[in-house]
Amino acid sequence: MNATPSNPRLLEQMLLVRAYEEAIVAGSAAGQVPGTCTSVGQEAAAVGVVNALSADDLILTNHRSAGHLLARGADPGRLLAEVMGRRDGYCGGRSGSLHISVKELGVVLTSTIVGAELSLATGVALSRTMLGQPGIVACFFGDGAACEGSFHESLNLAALWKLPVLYVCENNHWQAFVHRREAIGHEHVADWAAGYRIVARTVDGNDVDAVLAAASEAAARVRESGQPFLLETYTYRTRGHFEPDDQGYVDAAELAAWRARDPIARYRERLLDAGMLTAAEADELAARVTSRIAAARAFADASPYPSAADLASGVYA
Amino acid sequence: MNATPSNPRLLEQMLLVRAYEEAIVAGSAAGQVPGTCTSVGQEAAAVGVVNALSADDLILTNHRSAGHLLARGADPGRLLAEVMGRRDGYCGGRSGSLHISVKELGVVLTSTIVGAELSLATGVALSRTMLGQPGIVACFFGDGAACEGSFHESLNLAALWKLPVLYVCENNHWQAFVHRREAIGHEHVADWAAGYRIVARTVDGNDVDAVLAAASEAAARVRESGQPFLLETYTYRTRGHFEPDDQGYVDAAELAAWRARDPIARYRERLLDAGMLTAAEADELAARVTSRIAAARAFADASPYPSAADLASGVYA
Amino acid sequence: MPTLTLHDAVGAALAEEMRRDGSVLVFGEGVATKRHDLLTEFGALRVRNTPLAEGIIAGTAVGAAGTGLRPVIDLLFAPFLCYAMDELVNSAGKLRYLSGGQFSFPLVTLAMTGAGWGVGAQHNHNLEAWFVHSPGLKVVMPSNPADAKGLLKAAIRDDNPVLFFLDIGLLYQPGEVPEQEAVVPLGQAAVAREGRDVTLVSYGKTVQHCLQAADSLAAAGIAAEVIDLRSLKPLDTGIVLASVTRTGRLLVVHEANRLCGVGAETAAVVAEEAFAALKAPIVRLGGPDAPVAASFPLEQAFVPRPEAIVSAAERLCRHHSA
Amino acid sequence: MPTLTLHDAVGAALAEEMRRDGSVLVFGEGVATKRHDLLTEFGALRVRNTPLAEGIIAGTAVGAAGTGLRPVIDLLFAPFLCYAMDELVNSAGKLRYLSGGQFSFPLVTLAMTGAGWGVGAQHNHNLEAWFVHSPGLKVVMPSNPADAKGLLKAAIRDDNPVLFFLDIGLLYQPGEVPEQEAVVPLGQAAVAREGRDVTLVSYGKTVQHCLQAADSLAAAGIAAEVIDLRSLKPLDTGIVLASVTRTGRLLVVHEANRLCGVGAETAAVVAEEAFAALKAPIVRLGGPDAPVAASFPLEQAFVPRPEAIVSAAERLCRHHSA
Ligand SMILES: Cc1ncc(C[n+]2csc(CCOP(=O)(O)OP(=O)(O)O)c2C)c(N)n1
Ligand SMILES: Cc1ncc(C[n+]2csc(CCOP(=O)(O)OP(=O)(O)O)c2C)c(N)n1
Ligand SMILES: [Mg+2]
Ligand SMILES: [Mg+2]
Repeated sequence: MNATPSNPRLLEQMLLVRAYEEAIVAGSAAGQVPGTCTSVGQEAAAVGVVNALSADDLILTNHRSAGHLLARGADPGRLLAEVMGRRDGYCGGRSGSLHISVKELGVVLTSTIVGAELSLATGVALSRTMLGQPGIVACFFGDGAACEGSFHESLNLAALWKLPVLYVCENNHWQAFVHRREAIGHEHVADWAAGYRIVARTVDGNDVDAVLAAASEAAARVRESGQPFLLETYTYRTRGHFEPDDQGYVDAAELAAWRARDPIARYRERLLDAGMLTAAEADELAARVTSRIAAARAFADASPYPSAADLASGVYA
Repeated sequence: MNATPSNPRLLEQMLLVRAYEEAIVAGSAAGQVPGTCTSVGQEAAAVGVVNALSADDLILTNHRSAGHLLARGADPGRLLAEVMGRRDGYCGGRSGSLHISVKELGVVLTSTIVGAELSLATGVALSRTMLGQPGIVACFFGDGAACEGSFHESLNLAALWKLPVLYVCENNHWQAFVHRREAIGHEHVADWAAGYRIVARTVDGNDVDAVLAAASEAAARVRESGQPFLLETYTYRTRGHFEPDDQGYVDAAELAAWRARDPIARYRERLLDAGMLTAAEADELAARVTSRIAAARAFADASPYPSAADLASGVYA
Repeated sequence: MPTLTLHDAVGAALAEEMRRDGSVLVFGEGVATKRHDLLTEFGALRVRNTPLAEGIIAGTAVGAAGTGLRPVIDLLFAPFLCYAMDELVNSAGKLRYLSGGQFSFPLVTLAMTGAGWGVGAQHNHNLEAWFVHSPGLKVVMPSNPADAKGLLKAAIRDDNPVLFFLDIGLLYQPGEVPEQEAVVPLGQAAVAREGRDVTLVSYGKTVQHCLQAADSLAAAGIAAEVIDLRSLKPLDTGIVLASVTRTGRLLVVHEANRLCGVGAETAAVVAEEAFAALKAPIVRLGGPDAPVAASFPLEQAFVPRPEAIVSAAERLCRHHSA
Repeated sequence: MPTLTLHDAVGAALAEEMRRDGSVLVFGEGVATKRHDLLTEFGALRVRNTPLAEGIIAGTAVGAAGTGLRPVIDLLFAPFLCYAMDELVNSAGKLRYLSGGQFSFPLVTLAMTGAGWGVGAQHNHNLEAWFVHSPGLKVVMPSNPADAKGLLKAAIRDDNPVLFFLDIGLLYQPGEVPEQEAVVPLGQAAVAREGRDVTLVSYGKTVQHCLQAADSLAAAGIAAEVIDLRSLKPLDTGIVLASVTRTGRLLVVHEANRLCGVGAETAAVVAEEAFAALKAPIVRLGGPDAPVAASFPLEQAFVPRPEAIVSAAERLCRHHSA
């Protein structure tokens, strides 16, 4: 597949993710919203991949899921309500930020046990193939998750059983408070795919066009071959692991270098340069996003907490 | 290192392993000895590697350990007593056949949880390096164990922390009742090492000279570099998984082909052909082994069972 | 009624349920090899061998259960469950609740447990209580082939994850098994023998030990009621409380470690809810706080024997007369 | 006495023990980042960050402990222990015994547990009872910074594998901590408050809830004795039995699921060994059989509150007068 043309919609989605997470950060600093794992700096990686998927495809994600969810079309109000533990959240406030799944959007079985999404993805793909359902399975995980044994077990089984899983490794250089360098002896998680005879590719995760193009091609391969593929989006977590986090442990030069490659600023430039967007239109996008997020926050604030009487209901089917 | 010259001692050790296991099979058929996982057909792989180790080196092994233990110099009487759950076994009868360790021989922390030896080996190697003790760590595991997540986690950590582990994968084509082909999409476990930047090599596991030479070279590399190495001994389990086992599920032609490559018959031939052993000497070796095993069995038979009163002692230090 | 071993009763339940429902499939290390008749009948897509990796077997089952299949997985020996705890406990047990009910996980995990093969503590460890302690899971452990078949059918039809423990010591004992449906509902204990003097509560192989003990006790004039829990979660406390309310005496017997075991739970429920009826202390007989040795006599001694049950029950009954 | 949080008390114990014994080392996901002072003092060989892989962290610790080191590992949140169950239970807990005593495993595993951060059931699951149920392990859960320091020092010196649970809700509460040695032996509970009418047994954050309840009860004329178990294994049954023998009433309180929990064990021991002294049913207050929701009010409601303790204790005391 050829490079996808630049697209203001992608910019808007990235802005939405950024604004949503900044609202959480602000709310959290004010003591009104629980802290979360933000994906600031990684918006292109999430938005690019999700836009390459079709409606039939299923998504498994993890603790750093805002980009995947919003790009898939989740309502920021219901997301924020979930983060705030309110009744109108997608999971009735039970998940909080860490295990949000949205069945109606095909976002299934989100796990915040790092590595568990890799264990579950094979099963989701198995039911696709056995039930003759269309669609592939996109499994988002980090460079940290790739260190868990489940990575090995999952890739081996997916290759062996020919399961249609698009493994998407967001290599953001951090595993909470541990730099990737302290956890893996080489730079790219994609290097591990060859052992399983799984085709892999690394793409600049801070370039949304490149991510969309690579993910489209990868998803098409999975769809056609029915076999797994590993796409590594090479990017950087420019905020802390979990709010609040002073990032005192982060190398300042490395951080600055990656901040200079901010995917949103970069893409805005590109669209402006290419004449696909005027400055006025860009401002308008930003304003629209800001007001959506303000409305989302108002919605979440208005949503009641679930009743403590329901504490133990819905455990069993 | 150059090829090690052929050596009647290796033949004797292999004969000892074979005779020991045949004695267990016979005793088991007679209802006098518990069933075990034999290593019939794999004697060269075990004997070749263990003879490449030095006295300072430590060994971790698994459920199919007779070859490793006997080649390391374990007393067949105490081994058999252990298998039979008797007081004079190396572990006082508590281990049975599955978890035998012999501290005085450097055979540490044997696990019959397939894959656990891989998890423990890094720690054993860590204590070597941190306590400044000599010796490397040889970790024996099967192609089945290589499918566990612990394989990935262990190799990643050993490479990262530069731990002196000689990983020895005995690829015997079977994982209990599952053929390797049904579990791994390719033939050689060694192929997985490259992802970790670990040097690996596959050797004919039914040729004891070849194994000894490859293992000596591998051990020397680990010793010099302080870094891990993966040696795959490519062999075949020619008896069942656990006695008794009718092997009804085994492809007859495959089994026959590998039986024709029996490591002991082959080595006996080679020594005879090379004039390093006469037929009479070979018979004498066999006779010596037979009488050692008979004595071992008598020793084990004479050893009492541990007292049930001690059932719960020695759990805590 | 035909006579089957517990192992074959499990096979029969699997075959019947797979025939009834095309979404049931079974996989595990060697399942397709060892249950060759299932492979022949249902084919290689629904009966699968797997790589040696319990985590991904369980994880795949959870993922599949959450999206339309009804997997049964065989994890062999209970201690190997240690490699699948995350998938079973953190995912299967919790994700229904955490998703606000969007997903459910109809999934059965088989595992053998207990003494019988002399293979030591890494193959023999009764850890069913772990799963009772964990939310969102059901736990079953039959004491005979008929229950094994009927409970497994119920487990496969249940929309929750079920841990299904097979007592190794019972696996090849024959027993009568009804040919028809005969689903045994989860969560219902059975009165294996009626009696008015003391209640013996048990599950798995020690039910037989309790029944043997009850025979001896009867000879001594003590009428012991024997309750087979069958399901450990949900635990049928109703039947236990009703019995203890009549007998006033409770002896709980199982092979697992006493500490925080199912016996502790049963004792605690009774000490809370049937306190007024109690005429004597509640006694638990269970495995010691030790790994199981491979050595035959040590392995056997681990399990509460009928003689120990008899003497504990006699002690309890004497307590009353004191 | 200086005032430290529980988190800092743990840091102090680690530093003192690492100073005392060169074979002590600490590793885990982010340990070297978060305990930077330890890294500075003891260097990168003894204070290590690891890859994100609990199994190999625990396995490495077990292997190292068996061959001369005394590792302390930080596995972060208790549910992540699910990825290390094999290494902790099947290896650390069993290999000493199975080897006939050839090896021992002086190893401490730290894990945070319980409500406090609103992060939901995959980060908050009190599973200490699993390890009490498993042979060969010791289990500790302090309720205050001084005990945390003293117990951790004892745990590091112990030759057995110890699971050391840190209650998240207490982690940043300050408390007085002795500067000197002050090792707190494993296996000894503490009487946190004396009383003659009812015994409240607890551990972790609910000890404070019991103490608050005892205040209210005192106002109502009920003298509650509060026992802080501190070690869950070995469990100090002696102190519990002695107390119940005096008070005749037992209320066990913890945050973990009641089913097969430490409360069940405590109740069962008392129902067996102090039956004659009991004047009322034994009551357990514990978390429900449910995963913990992230939503703040649900997370808070999960934990037994002082009011619930008060009313249960009052009920028990009324029972006597009835
Ligand atoms: C099994 C497990 N171990 C540890 C954690 C704590 N934790 C949460 S996120 C995280 C880092 C994950 O790193 P990575 O997979 O690279 O994802 P990223 O956060 O960088 O997106 C850690 C250690 C966890 N949630 N689950
Ligand atoms: C964790 C675990 N899963 C399953 C088993 C049961 N089991 C024992 S040996 C074995 C096969 C092991 O295969 P491999 O590692 O190739 O070693 P081999 O037996 O071929 O020497 C299996 C499945 C086990 N002991 N531990
Ligand atoms: Mg990362
Ligand atoms: Mg093998």
